[in-house]
Parts: sequence; C-alpha cells; structure tokens
Amino acid sequence: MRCTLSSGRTVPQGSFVEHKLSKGYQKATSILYMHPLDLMDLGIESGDRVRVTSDYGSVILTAEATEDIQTNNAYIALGPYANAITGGYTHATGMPDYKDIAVEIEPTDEPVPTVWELMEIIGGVRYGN
Amino acid sequence: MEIRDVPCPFCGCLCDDISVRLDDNRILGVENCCTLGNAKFLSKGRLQHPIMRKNGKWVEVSYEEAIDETARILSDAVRPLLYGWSGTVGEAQVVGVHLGEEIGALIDSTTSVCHNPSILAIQEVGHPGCTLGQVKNRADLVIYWGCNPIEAHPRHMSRYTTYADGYFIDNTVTDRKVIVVDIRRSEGAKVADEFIQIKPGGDYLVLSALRAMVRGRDDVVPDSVAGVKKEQLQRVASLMQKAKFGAVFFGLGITMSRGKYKNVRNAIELVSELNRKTKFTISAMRGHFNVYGFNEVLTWMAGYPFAVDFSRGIAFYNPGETTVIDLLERKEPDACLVIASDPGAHFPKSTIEHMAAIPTVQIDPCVNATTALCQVQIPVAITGIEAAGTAYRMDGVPIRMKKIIETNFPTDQEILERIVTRIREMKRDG
Amino acid sequence: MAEILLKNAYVIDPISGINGELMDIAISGSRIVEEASQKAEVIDCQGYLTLPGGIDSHTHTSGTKVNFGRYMSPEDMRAGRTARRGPMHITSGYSVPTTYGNSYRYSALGYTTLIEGAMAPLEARHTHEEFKFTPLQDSFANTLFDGNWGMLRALEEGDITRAAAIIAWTLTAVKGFAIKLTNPGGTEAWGFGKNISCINEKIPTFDLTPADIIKGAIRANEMLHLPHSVHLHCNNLGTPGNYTCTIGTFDLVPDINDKRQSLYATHVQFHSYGGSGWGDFCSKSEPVARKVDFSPQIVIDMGQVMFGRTTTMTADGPMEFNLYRLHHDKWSNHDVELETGSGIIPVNYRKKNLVNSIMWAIGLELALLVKNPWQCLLTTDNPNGAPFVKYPEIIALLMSKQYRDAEFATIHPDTEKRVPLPALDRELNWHEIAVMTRAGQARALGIIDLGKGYLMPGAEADIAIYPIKTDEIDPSAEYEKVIAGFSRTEYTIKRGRVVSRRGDAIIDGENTTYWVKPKVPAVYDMQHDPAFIELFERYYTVRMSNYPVQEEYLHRNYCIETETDL
Amino acid sequence: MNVTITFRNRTNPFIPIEAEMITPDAFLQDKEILVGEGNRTVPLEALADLVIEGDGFSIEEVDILIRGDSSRVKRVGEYMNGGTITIEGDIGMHCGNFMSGGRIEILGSAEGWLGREMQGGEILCHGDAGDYCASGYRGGRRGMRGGSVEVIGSVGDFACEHISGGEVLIHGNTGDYACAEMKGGTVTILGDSSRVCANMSAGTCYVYGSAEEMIPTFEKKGIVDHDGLLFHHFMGDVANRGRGHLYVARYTYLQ
Repeated sequence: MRCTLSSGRTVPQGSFVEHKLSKGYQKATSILYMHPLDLMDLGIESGDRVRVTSDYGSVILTAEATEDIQTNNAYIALGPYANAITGGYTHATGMPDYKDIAVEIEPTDEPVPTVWELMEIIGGVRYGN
Repeated sequence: MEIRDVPCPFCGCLCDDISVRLDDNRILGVENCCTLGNAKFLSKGRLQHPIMRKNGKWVEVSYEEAIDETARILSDAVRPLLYGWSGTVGEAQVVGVHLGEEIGALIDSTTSVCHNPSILAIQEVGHPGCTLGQVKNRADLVIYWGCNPIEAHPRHMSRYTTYADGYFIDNTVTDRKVIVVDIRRSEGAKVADEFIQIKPGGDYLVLSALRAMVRGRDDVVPDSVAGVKKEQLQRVASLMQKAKFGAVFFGLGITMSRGKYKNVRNAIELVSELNRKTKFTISAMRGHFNVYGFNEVLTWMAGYPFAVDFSRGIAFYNPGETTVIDLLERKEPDACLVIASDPGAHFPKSTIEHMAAIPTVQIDPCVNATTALCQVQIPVAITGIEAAGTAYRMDGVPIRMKKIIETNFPTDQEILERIVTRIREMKRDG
Repeated sequence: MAEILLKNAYVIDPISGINGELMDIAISGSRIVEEASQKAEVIDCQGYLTLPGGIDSHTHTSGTKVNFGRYMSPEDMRAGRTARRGPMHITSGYSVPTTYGNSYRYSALGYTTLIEGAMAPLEARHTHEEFKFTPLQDSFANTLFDGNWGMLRALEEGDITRAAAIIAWTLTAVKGFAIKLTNPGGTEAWGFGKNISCINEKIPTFDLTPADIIKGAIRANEMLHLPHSVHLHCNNLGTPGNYTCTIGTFDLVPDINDKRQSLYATHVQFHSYGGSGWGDFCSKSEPVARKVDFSPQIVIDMGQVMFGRTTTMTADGPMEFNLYRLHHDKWSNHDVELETGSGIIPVNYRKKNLVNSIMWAIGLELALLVKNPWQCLLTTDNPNGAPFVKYPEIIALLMSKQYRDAEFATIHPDTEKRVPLPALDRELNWHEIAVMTRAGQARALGIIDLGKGYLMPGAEADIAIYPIKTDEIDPSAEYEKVIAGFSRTEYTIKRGRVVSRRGDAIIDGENTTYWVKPKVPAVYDMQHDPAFIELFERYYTVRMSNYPVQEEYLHRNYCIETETDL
Repeated sequence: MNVTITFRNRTNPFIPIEAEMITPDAFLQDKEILVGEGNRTVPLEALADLVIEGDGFSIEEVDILIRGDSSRVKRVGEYMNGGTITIEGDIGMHCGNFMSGGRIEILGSAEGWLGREMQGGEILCHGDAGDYCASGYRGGRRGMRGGSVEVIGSVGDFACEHISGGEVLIHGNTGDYACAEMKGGTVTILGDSSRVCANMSAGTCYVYGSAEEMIPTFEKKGIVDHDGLLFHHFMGDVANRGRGHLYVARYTYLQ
C-alpha cells in the first residue's frame, strides 16, 4: 500500500529521550499510526508488524490504528526508526524530508529491530548489553 | 529539602517554576513539571567513565586520555564538524565557537534539523514576535499551526496561552479562541474551536489563500485549497481580522514539510499583513531547552545563527551547503565532535553512516544511539541539574539554569576548555 | 603596577580646561597619575592629538534586538567580515557587527566607553552576556521603563515615590545604569497594535499620558539621585511635523539638577521634522535648537543620518512598523511583556531620496545651531542613522563648510528649499569636537566622578591618540585628513593598557560594567512588596526569583550606590 | 592565453575545494592561485596540473579549460568579468557567483547555486543544474540581476529564487518553487515545474510543460498565443500584491 508518512514528536517519545536504548523508547518510536481502514486493507490489526519501505531504506514497525489520521497517510514518532527510511537530501535547505515521505507498507512477521541493531546496520558498535 | 523556581532543562518553554525535592543530593520528586520534564529530572542511568573504541572494542579510559584523543582527532582533521549544542548552556557554546574558529571547523546545531527553515524565512522577511507574556496577557486568538503543544510542549497552553490567566483577559477559557491547523487530528485539534485539516504538503497554498483573503481578494482563491474548503478559509480569515491580539505558533509541521522555509515565510507574511488590520504575532515552537541559545551565541560571536564554516578563517554561512545533513550526505567531514544532542537517533540513515565511518567523539552524560557511532565518548554533568548556565527560552528570554545536585562529573564547558587547551599545546609543540 | 609615560601629547581635555597643550601624561595601573617612575614604558605621541577615550552616550551594540538585527541579516553579516588575526577573533557584519566587530572597530576610532541605548529588563541577561564579548570598552545599560506596568500603575496612582522604588528595584535587579523611556506610552499601546500621537494623548490601557510618564520619571530619577538623567526617546519619532511634540516635551522638563541636565533627549534629528506629510516634509532644526539653547536643563544627541545601508532598531515598535509600511522590506518586532516593545528593519538612506537628504541635513543643523556643544552630542544612534564607523565623516562635516557644500551638491536637488543647512557657516573646532564626543558625554552621563572623560591625575587611563597634528591641518579645507585621522588611532589606551594600535586590537581586554544601586529604605524595598510580587506572579512568565541578573553575568563591574530621598 | 587546469585524483575526494581565484582576471594579472581545501590553503598546483600557453593582454583573450574531477570545486568564475571558462566535467557549487561578464560553459552538470547573484555574462550548462540555479543569497534581496543562464538538462528546487533581471532558459524540468519571490527578468521552462512563481511581485515566466500545484492566488487573465503555442496567462502573486506574469501550457491545483 502506498502511503504518505510523516514523523513528529509524541509524549512517550519525549519521555524516553534520555533512555534511547530502553524498551520503552524502542516501542515509542517504532509504532506506525495508520487509519483503521488502511489496516483492514492490509488485512492486519493493531499490534501487527509491517515492513515500511521508502526510496531510502526499509524498516519493520508495529502498526497501530487511529482515526486521527486520514487514509493513505501514516504517522511515526521521530527517532531512529523513522530515520531508517528518511533520505539525506535537503533540497539545499539543510532540512531533510522528515514529513511527506512516500512509502510502501506491507504486512510482515519479521521482528522490530532494536536501536542498537539499527546502529549496527550502518556501521556502529553497541556499548554494553 | 525543596528547591523552588528551578528552570526545566527539557523543551523551549523553559518553565522556571519547577519545585524539586531533594534528599542527600538525590532528586526525590518534582512538582509543576510536565511528563517530559519529569522524566528528565528523575532520569537514572548514565555513562560512568569516558570510553574509547580500541580494536573494535569499547574500553574505559581516563578523562585525560579521552581529551588527548579528541584533541588529536580534531587537530588532524581537514574538515572537522562540531555539532549539537542545544542541550547545553551558553557558557559552553561560547567555548565551542572559539574552538571552531581555532581549528577552522564547521559548526552547526540541532537547529539545522528543527527550525532552520524558520530562520531562513526570518532572514527573508523578518519576524513579528513577542515574549510569551504578551500572548498570555493579551491574546484573544491563538493559532497552533503544524505543531502539537500537547505532545511536544505540554505546558505551553497552560502557562502561556489557552489556559493561562491574562491581564486583559477576563475568562481565559471563553475569551480566547483557539485554531489548530494540522495534517492529522492531533490532541490539540480536539480542544480547538476550529480545526483546519490540510493535505500533507499543502500549508504554503493555504497560507497564500489566507493572505489574499486578508487583502480582500477572495475572488482569486479556488473553491478548495489543499483539502480545505474556501468557506472555512473565509471564516478563519475573518476570525483573524476580528481578533484584538492574535498569536500564531508554528512547529515542525511546516518547517519539515515540502517547501520548508517558504512555508514559514508565507506564515510570517500573513502575520505581517494582519498587522495592518490588528495586532498579530508569530513564534516558533522551539524544541530543546536551549536550542535558541546556541543561535544567539553564534550570532553575536560570528554573525549567523547556525551552520557556520570557519575553514577559510572568516565566518561563512549558507544553509544547504554548510548545514550538518548536507555535509554528512556529501561525506565532507573527516572528523566530528557531537555534544548535547543525539544525531544517531535523529538523522537520516545515510548521514549517520558517514558519521560512523569517520572519527567521531561524543560529549554526553548518557549512552545513546550516537554512542554506537563514536570512537570516544566523554561523560559530563547534566546541564540544568548538575551544571548551571544560561539558556534562551523559545521567545528569546534568557534564563539562568540552576545547579541543584553536586556532582564529580566535569561540565561541558570544562571538557571543551580542556580540549581547546590541549589543541593549543599540540599546535605549539608542532 | 604597569606604568606608561605618554610624551609630547597634544592634549585637548575640555573637562580639565585644557585646550591644546603639549604635555606628558603618566599612567600607573589603570589610572592617570602625577608622574611615572623610570620603569614606565614611554610612548612618544609626536605631538599628536590626544583626547580622553571616546564615549558613545547612545548606541545599540548589545542585547536582544541588536542580536536579532544580526540574526535576520546574513546579507549584512557578509558585508563586513574579517579573519582571525593575532588576538583578534573573526568578525562579521557592517551595520550590526558581531560583538567583537563592534569592540575592535570602536577601539580603532578611539572609543573606550559605550552606553547601550535600550535594554529591556526582562532580557537584561542577554545584554550583559554581550557586554562580556565587547571587551575593549566599558559598558553601561540604559534600562527601558516606558511601558513598565509597575511604574505605570504607581504613576497612575500619583505615587512618584513608589514609582521611584520600582525603578530602584528594577535597576538593581537587572544591573542597569539609567532610566530610558522610548516612546513612553506608545510601546504599551503597541501591545494592541496602537500608538500615541503626542504627549497629551491618553494611553489606551492606563489612565496616563506620555507627559505624565515623562514628568514622573524625571522626578523619580532625581529622588534616586541617579548619575544620569532620564534618557528620553520622544514620542512620534520619524513623523512629519513631530517637532512640535518634541518642543512640547522639552517644555515639560524642570531644571532640578545642578550638576547636569534633567533630561537627555536622544537622536533628536528624528524628532525635528516639519510638514504635514511626506509631501511638504522639511527641517525644523531651528526651533528645536533654539529651544535647547534656552533650556540648560536639556542635553540632546544628534542621531545623524548618513547615506548608505544600515539597520534601524529601537524599542519603538509602532514606529518600526510604520517604517516597514514605507519600505516594504523585512520587519521584525519583539514586544516585551509588561515592559516595552521593539522593532527592526533594514534601510538604505539614499541621496536621491528627498526625505533622506533632509534627514541628513537636520542632524548636522542641530549640531551647528545649538550654541553650546555640551548640549548637543555626536551620535548616529548607531546603527539607526548610520553605523558608528561613519563618525569620522560626521566630524569632518561639522568642521568643514566646504565639505558640507560638496556633499550637498550630490543630494536631492529639492533639499535646498526644505532645510537651512546651506546658510550655516559655522565650523566646529577641535575643542568642540572633543566636547561632543567625550567630555560632554561624561558630564551628561554623570560619570566624571568615576574618572571618565578627562585626562588629569585620578582619571581612568582611557586615552585616544589620533595621528592628527592640529597645527598642520586646516580642517575646513583638508577634511579628508580629518576623516583619515579620526578613523584610526595611533594608540587607544583602555584602563592603562594599549588595546588598539593603528586600527588593530592587540590584546583581548576586559571591560567593566557600570550599574547603579539606589539605597532604598526597607519600607520601599519592592522585593517584599505584596502588590509588586503579585504583579510578577500573575502576569510575568518568569518567576520573580529568576528575574534579577545574577552575579555570574557581571564579571568585572562597578556598582554605583546612590543615596535616595525615599 | 590558454589556461588548462587538470584536477588530479585525491585521497579524500569528498573534501571541497574553494577556488574563487579561478577567473580569467586572476590569470591575466598573473596572480598566485591559492585555493582552500577544507581548512587548509594550498597553491592550485598542489591539487591540479596547470598549463598556461600564450600571453593575454586583455580579459577577452583569456580562456580557461578545467579538466579532471571538478565536481567538488566551488566558486569557479566568481566575480568573473570577461574571458571564458570551459569545464569538461561536472562543477561544484557557486560556479559563476556574481559574474558580470564573459562566458562559462559546463559540459557536464553543475551543483547548487550556479550563477548566484549573477549580474552579466553567459552561463551554458549542458547537463543538469542543482538547487538554487540563478538565485540569490540567504536573506532575500535581489538574486540574479542580469546576463543569461541556459541549462540543457533539468534544475533542482528554488531555481531563479529572488531573480530580478536577466534571462534564464531551462530545457528540462524544474523542482519545487522555481521563480519564488521573482522580482524581474524572464525565465523560460520548457519542461514541467511545481509551485512556480510563488510570491512573485514582477517579471515574466513561461512554463511550456505542466505547472503542478499552482499557487492558488494568481488571477486568471485568459489564453494567449506565445511562440505558436497557447498558454494560460496568470498575474500575481495576489497574496503579495504582485504584478508578475506567468504563462503556463497546463496546470493543476492541489485541491
């Protein structure tokens, strides 16, 4: 399904901002909010996982229904999950396209990666656990 | 023990009425704070020692070794980047700017990925603004455009707008109208008198239509603009003109969406136009508690609010060229110092890939996503709790952050000063 | 203590009554002394013109709106960039330079003391932060009270003593120096988008007129025995016909201080306009100057306009909006809750523009028409009329009729019919220039007692040595040499140290911030006044305890304690 | 005088080179050409082979040829006032800034800010040009004021922003906000464009393709014939009290 994805702040994301490696932060930033009708179209329910793919990458997220959003639109808290599918081109303004990202959404059984895993994919090295 | 009137080191609201209960140098409880601030004051867990990556493994090192390594990395670099700054105080930012000058670095802050477009717009058309107390005491119309105060600035409405007592406002709930403009029905939209839902990317077009209407040129506007009916726009244009004091607050909904600074510019020009009819102000909902402070500091020291390139010995500024995302995307920096921010969590993948590929040092109290990208991390005192200094509220009001807890961790300023000193020694010794 | 002996200095020191004497000046530590020891470093002044360090009694170099002027103007920043060199940091900016830019460039002109023209109390910390990075000059902050609700309420109740107590608390809290009124009442009216037309119009939100505020503040100022008088930016700035308002304002001023004026009216050029609109806009410098001549209790500064690009910035928010509607360029506004307003727009004063040409003439006329130079000081209201780097040109214009005529020939041809300038033959002399750029300022500011503005033993060793031999230059004809001479000192000495040499800053420096602390009896200590506390709690967005500027912001500072009549 | 500059391969090809001294004028005056490579200043010869043949007595006699990888070389031809520069490959940002005379020809593509604040002379780019082609500097004011820019390929976003004079011809498409804040001059876009002429106050713009997401505050003036084709004629931007002319072959609104 083609959707327009935007990212932004949420209270849970903000509350865990000092604990980026916690389960709470991971959960708060890896939920994909979608209209219930779109979930129906995908044949999934809240809590199911989806693969979200843009021109810049692909990431596994947990879908959640909300009527606050219009169909064919999706919303995600800002954070490393959103950034896994955000491009670095800024139209020479300095600001990447964190909003209005064209994405393809499909159901999946794959697990949501941890923040450390996302960092390792791009060449980072986890500290501690 | 209770310490009153503590400024909160979380968001740009910089609420300075927090009461903190302490016992034995530990925070037991916090009053007046929102969920976000609360979480920060009560946060536990931090990096205890400087760490460094040796042979692919993290090892604990002394402050001296970590600072030495940082100084070496920065001195060797041809295109060093100093990034972050918004989560620390002006006194540390000043040292950062001098460091940038000293080593011919690029210096940029988190502004680059939040309200950079607002600044670009202000640089084109100016900024009719005010301090938040003007809104609190006078505004009978408040417009939140592309921002979500309930989630991002939870006390904004109760301290400064909708629910705040005001000198010229008899009943704050009935005497103030609230308009929310967003692409989704946010929490704020639910308490608004009027909600305008725009198609993603359509803010600019709606703003142009409102400007034409305020000028009395409804005739040129089509029946529907970016998903908004013309009738609703006319109703809103009329509400705006009837207000005695209107205040627009805008957020990342318009700075990050298509058009970027042009959206903000259009919003500012709408407000300037409205000032011909009545009183109107516009303000950015700044994120980090001191994101505005870095803009102020860099401006008085180098002339520009962010994204300055010192490589040619003068200050050069050109967002899109000297901004952090563009630099990393083009793989220009060959070393990076990150302080008081977490690009690992907030930058697009391709850009942090480059950060992981070059020597990167982070100065931060906590282990965060950026830790994984670094060669060195130096833990410091938590600014606003363990270290004092100046922060600038979203409206430009400077407030002194307090130190309420004693700590053995050095401050950002101390670490930066030691790095500068070490770099000077290295230069002197050739 | 380090000692310096300046030999063969050609000194003009109006406060000490010295008008051109070749003499030696001994410096020990930060002060001028009777004589220096053998160890003193000797500087041969070669007979060069040696003056007390320049004092700018009204300039905008530090604080919220100045910084916003930089922030919003990358095009101005790139117009004046210098590289890091020796101890000099990089600088940017032409009309609103960075703090280091201001400091180095003022120092090159021989200025050692700056009075920030307008500091909003709520944002005072910002001004003090920038003072720290303006290292080569001492700093003073005029503090804005034009729309201060606490003071306005007290005046509304006719309680001048209480108004004085509120002023005292605020000045002490924000480490301010003097009372500044900018368009009194007008900035409060601007809170709802309105303005005040003149001194007798009621403010929409308080039962007061500007006249009430001005008279009340003058009385309160003297009750507090502040060193400086009330520093006033009159109502109605920049409007055709406003000279009547200005003269009416001057009529309000009693003569109640025998050491200095009772009112300092700033940038009076902008307030000396005739005509009923832009169509018949003309100079009214003559009646204004005549009024000043007959009012020893008043001192004014010029607010000279010079041609070229600059940035206007003032607490006068409504005026800036009007200016924006004329220029259609970018416009910033920043109202400060319970206190004042402010606005900023870039402007380009053009010779082809008749109004701009008339403005240029009016500033010069005021300086030439006011008989006593102690009553008309040299400023551009930097950067409003022009950036301060234009001072040498202004000095030359005042000293040379020939230069004025040459310039006059290049401006809008209709100017001649609207201004008296071409008929003015007066040419100011070196002594008068010294009065208008340092001695007069020191007296008007009330800081002679602090050792400012003169060169006798006991004075602060703030000295400017210009590469000018007054007996070898005819300023009337060789005005180019006057400009060159005043543009770059041989030496600028600040507090006993050479800080600037032939235009380059040579040390980091550290300024002193001067602030006042009136001694108020406990009963008038607003810190414990319930009504005052309530005003804070209910209407400010900053807690009263977080409002005062903390000690950390002062660095090197000097507190002027005053006895009061409260 | 023929100047050939051949950039050599570098260990770190990503570090930009700032080469504002590469102008015919500098070679005519026989200046030592210094360039910035990151935070270091080096002679041009440290990065490129330099061959100078023949003499030049006037600026018109100086021809510069740039070869090798010049895609990260910025500010070539800045303040150029005569002569020619030919670039065989791609060129970095700010090529031809403030140019007032002479001719620059780029056989490859150009990065952002091509011909920024240009006052005169000609630029011809055979490939694509990046964002802010023929635009102004931050802080608004007037962008390109004179001269001509022709791009055979497409251009990025914010092309001709703040343009107040001169002529621009784009054979391909533009990105978003072409001719934003336009104050004068003539811009011709043979391909498609989006949100074109936003907030324009004066000047003329032709879009031969489709104008996507038209700004909703332009006044329709009817259909006119131009160049043998029919165009919708708009005036605006009304939101900005503008009196500019926009001619588009096709258009859509975001409704």
